[in-house]
Amino acid sequence: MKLSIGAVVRGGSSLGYHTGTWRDRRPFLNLEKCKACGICEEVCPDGAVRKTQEAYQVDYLFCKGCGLCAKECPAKAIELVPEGK
Amino acid sequence: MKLSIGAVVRGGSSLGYHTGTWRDRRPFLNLEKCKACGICEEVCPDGAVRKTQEAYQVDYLFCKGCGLCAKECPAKAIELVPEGK
Amino acid sequence: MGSPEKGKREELFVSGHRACPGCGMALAVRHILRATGRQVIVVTPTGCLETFTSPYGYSPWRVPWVHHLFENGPSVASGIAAALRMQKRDHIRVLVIAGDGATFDIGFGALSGMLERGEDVLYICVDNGAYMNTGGQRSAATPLYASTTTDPPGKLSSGKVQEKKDLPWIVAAHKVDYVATASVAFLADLRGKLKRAMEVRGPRYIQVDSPCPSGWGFASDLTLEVGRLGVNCGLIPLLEIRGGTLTRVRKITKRIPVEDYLRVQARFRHLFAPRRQQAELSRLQSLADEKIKTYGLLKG
Amino acid sequence: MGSPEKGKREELFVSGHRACPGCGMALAVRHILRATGRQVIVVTPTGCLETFTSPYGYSPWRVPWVHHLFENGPSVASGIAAALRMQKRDHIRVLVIAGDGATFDIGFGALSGMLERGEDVLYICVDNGAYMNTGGQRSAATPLYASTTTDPPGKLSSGKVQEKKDLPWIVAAHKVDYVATASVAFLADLRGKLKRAMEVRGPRYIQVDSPCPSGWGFASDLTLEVGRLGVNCGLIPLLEIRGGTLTRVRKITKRIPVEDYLRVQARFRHLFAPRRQQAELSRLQSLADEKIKTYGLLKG
Amino acid sequence: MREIRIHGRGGQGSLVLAQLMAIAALEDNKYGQAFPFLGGGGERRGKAIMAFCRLSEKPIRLRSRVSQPHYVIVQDPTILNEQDVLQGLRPEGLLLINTRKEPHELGLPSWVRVQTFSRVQDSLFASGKPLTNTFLLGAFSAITGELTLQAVLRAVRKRFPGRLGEENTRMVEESFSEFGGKKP
Amino acid sequence: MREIRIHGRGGQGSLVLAQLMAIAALEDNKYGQAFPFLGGGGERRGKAIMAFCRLSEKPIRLRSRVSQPHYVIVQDPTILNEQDVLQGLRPEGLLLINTRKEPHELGLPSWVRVQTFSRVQDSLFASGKPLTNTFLLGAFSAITGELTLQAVLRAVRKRFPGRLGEENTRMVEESFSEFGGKKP
Amino acid sequence: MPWEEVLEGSEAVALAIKACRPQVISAFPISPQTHIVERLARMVAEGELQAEYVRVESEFSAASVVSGASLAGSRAYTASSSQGLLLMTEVLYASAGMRLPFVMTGVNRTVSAPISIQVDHQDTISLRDCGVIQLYVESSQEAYDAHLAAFKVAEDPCVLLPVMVCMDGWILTHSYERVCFLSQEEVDRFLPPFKPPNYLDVENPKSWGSYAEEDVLMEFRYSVQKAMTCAKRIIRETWQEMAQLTGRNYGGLVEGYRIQDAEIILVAMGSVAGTVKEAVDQARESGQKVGLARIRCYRPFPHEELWEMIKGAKVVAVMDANFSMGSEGAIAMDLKAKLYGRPSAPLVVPFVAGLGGREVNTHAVLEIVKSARQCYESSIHPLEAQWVGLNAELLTE
Amino acid sequence: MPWEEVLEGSEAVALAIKACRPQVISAFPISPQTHIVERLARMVAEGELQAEYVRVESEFSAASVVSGASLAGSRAYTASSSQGLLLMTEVLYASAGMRLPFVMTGVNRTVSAPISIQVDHQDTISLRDCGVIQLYVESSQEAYDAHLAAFKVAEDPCVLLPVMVCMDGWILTHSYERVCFLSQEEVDRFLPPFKPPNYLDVENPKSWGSYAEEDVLMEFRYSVQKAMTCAKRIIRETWQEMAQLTGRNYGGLVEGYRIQDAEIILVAMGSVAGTVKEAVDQARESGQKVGLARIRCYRPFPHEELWEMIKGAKVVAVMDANFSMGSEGAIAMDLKAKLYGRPSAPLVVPFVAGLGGREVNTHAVLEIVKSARQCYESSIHPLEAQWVGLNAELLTE
Ligand SMILES: Cc1ncc(C[n+]2csc(CCOP(=O)(O)OP(=O)(O)O)c2C)c(N)n1
Ligand SMILES: Cc1ncc(C[n+]2csc(CCOP(=O)(O)OP(=O)(O)O)c2C)c(N)n1
Ligand code: SF4
Ligand code: SF4
Ligand code: SF4
Ligand code: SF4
Ligand code: SF4
Ligand code: SF4
Ligand SMILES: [Mg+2]
Ligand SMILES: [Mg+2]
Repeated sequence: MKLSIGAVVRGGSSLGYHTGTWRDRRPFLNLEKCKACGICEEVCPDGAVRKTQEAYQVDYLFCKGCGLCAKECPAKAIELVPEGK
Repeated sequence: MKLSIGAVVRGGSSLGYHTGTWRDRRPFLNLEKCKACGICEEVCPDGAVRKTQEAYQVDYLFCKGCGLCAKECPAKAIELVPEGK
Repeated sequence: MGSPEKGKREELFVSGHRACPGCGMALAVRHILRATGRQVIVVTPTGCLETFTSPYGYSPWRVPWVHHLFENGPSVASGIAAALRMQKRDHIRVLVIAGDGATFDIGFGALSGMLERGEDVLYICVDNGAYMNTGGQRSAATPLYASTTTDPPGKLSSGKVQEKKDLPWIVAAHKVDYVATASVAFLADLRGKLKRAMEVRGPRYIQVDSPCPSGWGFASDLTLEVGRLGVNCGLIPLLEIRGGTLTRVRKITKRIPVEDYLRVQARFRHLFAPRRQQAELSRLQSLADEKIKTYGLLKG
Repeated sequence: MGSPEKGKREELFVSGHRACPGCGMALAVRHILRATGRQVIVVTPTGCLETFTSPYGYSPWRVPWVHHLFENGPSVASGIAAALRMQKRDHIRVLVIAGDGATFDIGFGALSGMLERGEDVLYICVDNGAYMNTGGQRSAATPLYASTTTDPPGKLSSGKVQEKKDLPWIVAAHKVDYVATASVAFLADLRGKLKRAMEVRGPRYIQVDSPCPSGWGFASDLTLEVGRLGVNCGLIPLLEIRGGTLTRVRKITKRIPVEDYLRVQARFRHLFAPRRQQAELSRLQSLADEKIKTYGLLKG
Repeated sequence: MREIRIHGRGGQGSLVLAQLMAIAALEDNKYGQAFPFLGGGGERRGKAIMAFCRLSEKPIRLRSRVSQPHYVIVQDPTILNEQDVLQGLRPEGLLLINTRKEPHELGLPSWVRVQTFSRVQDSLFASGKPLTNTFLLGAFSAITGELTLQAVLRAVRKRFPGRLGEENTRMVEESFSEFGGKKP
Repeated sequence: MREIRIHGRGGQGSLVLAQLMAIAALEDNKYGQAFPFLGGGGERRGKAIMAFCRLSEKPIRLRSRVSQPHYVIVQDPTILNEQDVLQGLRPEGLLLINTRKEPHELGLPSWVRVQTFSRVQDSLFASGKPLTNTFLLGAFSAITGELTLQAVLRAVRKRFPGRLGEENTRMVEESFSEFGGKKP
Repeated sequence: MPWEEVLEGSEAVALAIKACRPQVISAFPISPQTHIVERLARMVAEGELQAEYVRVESEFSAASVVSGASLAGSRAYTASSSQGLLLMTEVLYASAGMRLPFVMTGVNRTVSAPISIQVDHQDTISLRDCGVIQLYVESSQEAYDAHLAAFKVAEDPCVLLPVMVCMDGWILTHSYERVCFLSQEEVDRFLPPFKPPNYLDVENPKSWGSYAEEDVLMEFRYSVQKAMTCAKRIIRETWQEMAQLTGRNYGGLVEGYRIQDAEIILVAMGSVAGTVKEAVDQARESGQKVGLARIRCYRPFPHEELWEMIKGAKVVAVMDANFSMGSEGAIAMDLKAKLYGRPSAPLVVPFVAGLGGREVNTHAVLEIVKSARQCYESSIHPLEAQWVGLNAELLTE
Repeated sequence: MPWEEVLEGSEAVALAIKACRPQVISAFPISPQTHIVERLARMVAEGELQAEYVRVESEFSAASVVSGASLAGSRAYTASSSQGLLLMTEVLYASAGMRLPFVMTGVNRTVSAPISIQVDHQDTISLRDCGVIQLYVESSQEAYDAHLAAFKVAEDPCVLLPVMVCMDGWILTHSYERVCFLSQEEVDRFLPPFKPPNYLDVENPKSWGSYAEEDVLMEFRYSVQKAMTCAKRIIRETWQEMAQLTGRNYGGLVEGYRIQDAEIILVAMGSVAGTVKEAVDQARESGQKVGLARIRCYRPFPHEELWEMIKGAKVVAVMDANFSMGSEGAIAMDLKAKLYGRPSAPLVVPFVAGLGGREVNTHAVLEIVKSARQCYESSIHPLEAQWVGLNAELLTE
């Protein structure tokens, strides 16, 4: 691919870089417990919790497994499990 | 004369540079009127008023003729006269 | 463009950036752009934020974004603001989002110039209290006694010697209309301050406490908790200063001793081990007490 | 070395320098060194003072003196102070004597760093309100509406747009122990402040209003008179600020309207001719009124 | 000269492992060189990275990256999906992977000599303690014979003085004997 | 090409005088060049300084200082004690000195052609008004014929628009006729 | 309507800038750049020039402001000199790498220490690596013309680099001389509004200032060098267009003066070239075959044109108003490096002339010619540069 | 007692500095310099090193602090890299002119834009004019030795200039390898306390930082060049003394490796030389007469020693890890300029190698050798440098 002039880059192109591989713990969002308060979406530094039509979901393409969503979830609906090695 | 290393200069050497030539007015200190208050010495930016044993004196080697001494003298003892051209 | 709070919220700072897991700064930026909306141009000096968002080919910024150098964010922003005025595009607003090193230290000359000229720029410092991008060296924003790699504790040292440079008040002394401090741990408060700042023209300054798991030494899920402890112990007061006077403070909900805040962070470990450094701990506590008193941070 | 005020007074800043006739700054420096005595090292950034005292081969400084660059006076001074400590020579004190451009603008980043680090340096700004060395361009210290060569009056301009940067208070906000303003027109007051400053260790700041016949446009014998008018109209308050609080003011002996001060200076001529600019004059008067009120400059 | 490439993730101490090997080399009276691969900007925790090590009887002058390693060590098996860990591996070389899986479960080409470990650390990010790395180091010493146990133990003690060193030397010894190393 | 050197003091407008000559040259359809001598650092009021001017029928390319002037103009007689104003003055050249003294009173070598002025401004530092210089300019025009009166008047008006220009053009005319210049 | 006037070189530059309609100007004062930026400030104050004038607190910020303005898609201008240019160093490297086509005046002045406001080329020469195009001018007229050309070159899609017009402080900035001006309409036709390929646009958000890894970084550097190479053509074309417009033809990247049959060729740049031309004429009158190759564009370095001019000469005397401590003058270095290995390349004799304002008059130039001739005639190949006019009495052992 | 250890290059430097007993250290962090200054900070915090450590707000101030400290008569040290070195530019010019003998480490890293922390020599090369002596090292061992030597050279009465030890970022600063250390006593004997000819002394007040006019300025510049010339001798002697002390002999200003009968000589500096030596050995094994001339001191430029080494070669291949935009690499320029006109000087083929961290391995070096040989054999004299490893696919038209 040709380089751009002056290394200018299209905004939002980081969606092509998947940080999910960095993760060593995987947050599981238990929809049964979830109260849809949206806090997990708020507090994720990576914007890896998305609100879909149905529910809040973790986007594992990007989630780095920091655990903030789990820690801050008032319903304790998110559980972190080690990534299988 | 050889240059110094790094252009270092002896402190106080400006006494070799006589700014009196810049003057176009010459302050005359009238000792009869002078009350020896020392203000002229205080206010001279060029340190060109000196207190000698006897009295205050203008050092014409350096005096630039600014007129501050005359202006500030409470006894109006200093008069400025144009330098003869 | 409606209020970004309502309706479909469009993310202006997207996934795929390379911040450490649990980075407070990354979270702050997401919310900053939520509050400002898309009619902004962002300048970011060199630092963590720049590094984790600038790898060639991969930008998470969905607003125009510029990184130029470490020390010139305010000046680049001034140039952009000047151009926008001449182009009659000054409904578009200019933000600087910068680290504390860029803000308190190397870029402070430029920032002071920008403030003095009265540029229409909102300057936001995402403050993690050290040069984290280069491995956690001391900045003028490093808190008293914190350990950094250039001011480490040792036989002759208990960490940083100086108190944190009081930048909000220094900025306020520049007669800046809007100055505020905020914390990533209080996101609604942060967004509110941004909104109010956006209503003002001229230079404005917001300093956002941004806990950094990697640099401060705490687990990556504790970012908000550490932020809250900082605020609740009084060391991180959340203020609004308008026209040089304190106009609003966020009251402490549940006061805690500073030790509760310090103990969870590796950068203060030397105050507790190998032996407890009581003098230092007391001084930090009185610093907090003083802030609580001066700013009236307690309820009632 | 006894008090330099008593006994044979030795001149530490001698004749033969090349200041313009009637230069307020040159006079200030004579008295600064009288007050400090000879156990000092002076750093001067580029500017009038440097230019008129540095021609190769001719130095009026009878204390060790260094000029390095325009923007790094505080840092060079910090290096000297550090060396003196290591050499156990720190009974010798370090001064910076710098112009307002070096202080308010290009060197302010370095100054702020020096203050923040708490260096044992007395920083003295000899303030003539513009870059006089290069022909009188605007500085952040230029007063509101003054004419400078880079901010000249014209169809769209009444001179400088911004108020003078309030540096004493900005410095004070750095938690500096001793901050003062002084004027060449009040030499005893100036020397007194220097003496008190020398009694303190750590960073200190004194800003000396230094009327400049060439740059402000008045006759060379009016330097002190113009200085007095500035103080007496309220625009140049003489303050002492310790630990961030105002501790002392020099009361105005005979209050005058600002116009009396402005009218004698060419840099304000455009406020009177070709037509009187009433709005600008009123704003300047209220600026003075405000200062008089805030600082309690009037007697009784 | 022996060349080693280590694959790991930011925070897993790949470089520390390489450094320990280089230090141990001196103890064996050899020359060692250890250096990072600059994946630059954003070596954040979790990002896949590399480190290199050279061991030699003679002073080491080469400064280029290790491109034809005799040994490849993979600290984190998830990296197999991200990086081509086999790149340049010599035919006679050895791949050491920190995984509980059996070599044949890894879907590697048949020419590759692989060693996996029956015992793996749970989280590689465990609180700054390099235990996993010292585990690997002991195993490396035992399996390859490139470094003596004694040298490795000394290196660990030098790099980690105090209690941390003790824990780690114990770990080295354990893994060394687990992988059939014989004490001299 | 004619070369002129002007000696004066900081604040006396030596450069302005040179500039006026260069501007006038264009009005005479010639080429003019005026530039300061850099005595640098500390061109304070009162310090002795120099300015240069060249007048030519052809474009002027030379950029060096005037070292062999056809004319030397001394704005301030006290400078005679400080600078060698005769340096390089051509034998056929002319020295114009702003002094009330007679040429023979100045103690100059006999080969020098000197012109002094019976009427001299009292203070050369008089409030930024270039009257002394325009006086000298008129005299120069009249005495040397290098620049026409018309050109000089136009130059003065260009450089000083408004009332200042009027005063100065009057001064030029006065001195021009005083020194025998004939209006064309 | 074109017009002619005698005025200060600085004013000529200010009028050129005004005619180019920059939207943003930012500068920090330093002698001898001040008259340019003061004149521009007056134009803005009087409403004669519609531009934002940002009065920054340092040169670092001045260069940064114009970078920001350029990023936002506006035409931008700054000027500096000496210490100010050194202080801009980091910004200029970055701006060139970001391909920001602003224009600046580099008013030549020596650099500290010792401090001095005297003219030489040390300041701009110190920036010769950074990717900023450098044009050097001989007269106020050429300074005027070069600033118009500079924007056109900078903004060319194949260039997109900052351009610095280097002009000698005092000698040009503070001289009054005749200058012909173009009408605004002519300038507008010559220089249409700036159309940046990318700019800070909220509708099409992009990111600037990327971090680059070793997999692409060298190629980014190479692309700057490619732009430099392309700039040679663009600069040549621009001056041709200018010549058609004005009737003033200075030549291309290098001006040859009495070069055709010259045996001794002087190489110089900046205002000293005028004096050199006078000296060349004098030498010619005395029967010596002397010529001048005046470098008008130093970066990119026009070695092809220089070679064409000097290949027939017997000896080339290079006059450097700069010096790389521990090595030699920059022009001599560039020139010899580029001639190296050319078959039958002439002898090159390096001189340091005009350093720190040391006067260079026709006499000095003729001495240089003489010394160069002697080298040639006695087959001496001096390894060290000769410092012209050095006062040995001042030197310590 | 001398001892040996495997440790990071940065730590070796920190230990060298400690052994030199600087009184003032000031630095601003930047990758990859950080480990050096962090290690020093730790030594100070632990009381192992008695020095003032001034934690400044910028590199401009770091260089200024050490200037001030040096003026006050103390031994002073700073370190920086890349952007930080660019930001120091103005201070370094002034400090050299003021003849302040502090020592600094220039940790080599490329410069923005694009920003990158990758290694190349652009940063220190950009400072090649300013009067700071530049030493380049190949290994951590040499880095250790060079810092000891640096103070000795800087403080020599005939030199009195800042000295910068340039070492490749990451490749040296972050490599662990074997380093031999001298005992403190040995170092103290080698490097006695600093005795400045002048310092800020209230009993004998002097003034520094004069303003110089055109009547003396050129002579002040010349005296810096004279100090540079003298430094060549001092540097040679210092390394000889060091060799006697340590048994490690790297040669003088240039190290020759298998140079005697070499037909193809590579010229390089910095850590890449190690790789080049390996490649030279490989080439020799295959019967090619290849050698390396490694520049250890780039300013002053050791053209005499280089000439002695390469004069017998058929072709010289210069490897520049830097590029002067619009011209070529700095080493090639210096070298060709200084060889220019020497009778029967060898063909010089310029290469750009290792820019922006682009890998240079033995394979790449052998390609350079091959290409240089081809140039020689086909009598091709390339005017433009070849960029080694350039990825053409990334380039735009
Ligand atoms: C002139 C210059 N000096 C030093 C650096 C190296 N550097 C890059 S980012 C950084 C620290 C950034 O600290 P801060 O602004 O607090 O941002 P953070 O990384 O902590 O978010 C440093 C020292 C640089 N890029 N440029
Ligand atoms: C980096 C740099 N920029 C600009 C200058 C030019 N310069 C020298 S002194 C000066 C102004 C000084 O102003 P101030 O500090 O107020 O001192 P003053 O001359 O008014 O006393 C300027 C702009 C310089 N020397 N260095
Ligand atoms: S924070 Fe917990 S309860 Fe709230 S939306 Fe997320 S998972 Fe559901
Ligand atoms: S674990 Fe962290 S990165 Fe993953 S979704 Fe939760 S908050 Fe986001
Ligand atoms: S000021 Fe007047 S009265 Fe006082 S000493 Fe001077 S001359 Fe005498
Ligand atoms: S006239 Fe001015 S310079 Fe002369 S003595 Fe009086 S005050 Fe001093
Ligand atoms: S170091 Fe801290 S601030 Fe920087 S990316 Fe990591 S967590 Fe965020
Ligand atoms: S310009 Fe003003 S401050 Fe400068 S020397 Fe002259 S009078 Fe003094
Ligand atoms: Mg930070
Ligand atoms: Mg000033």
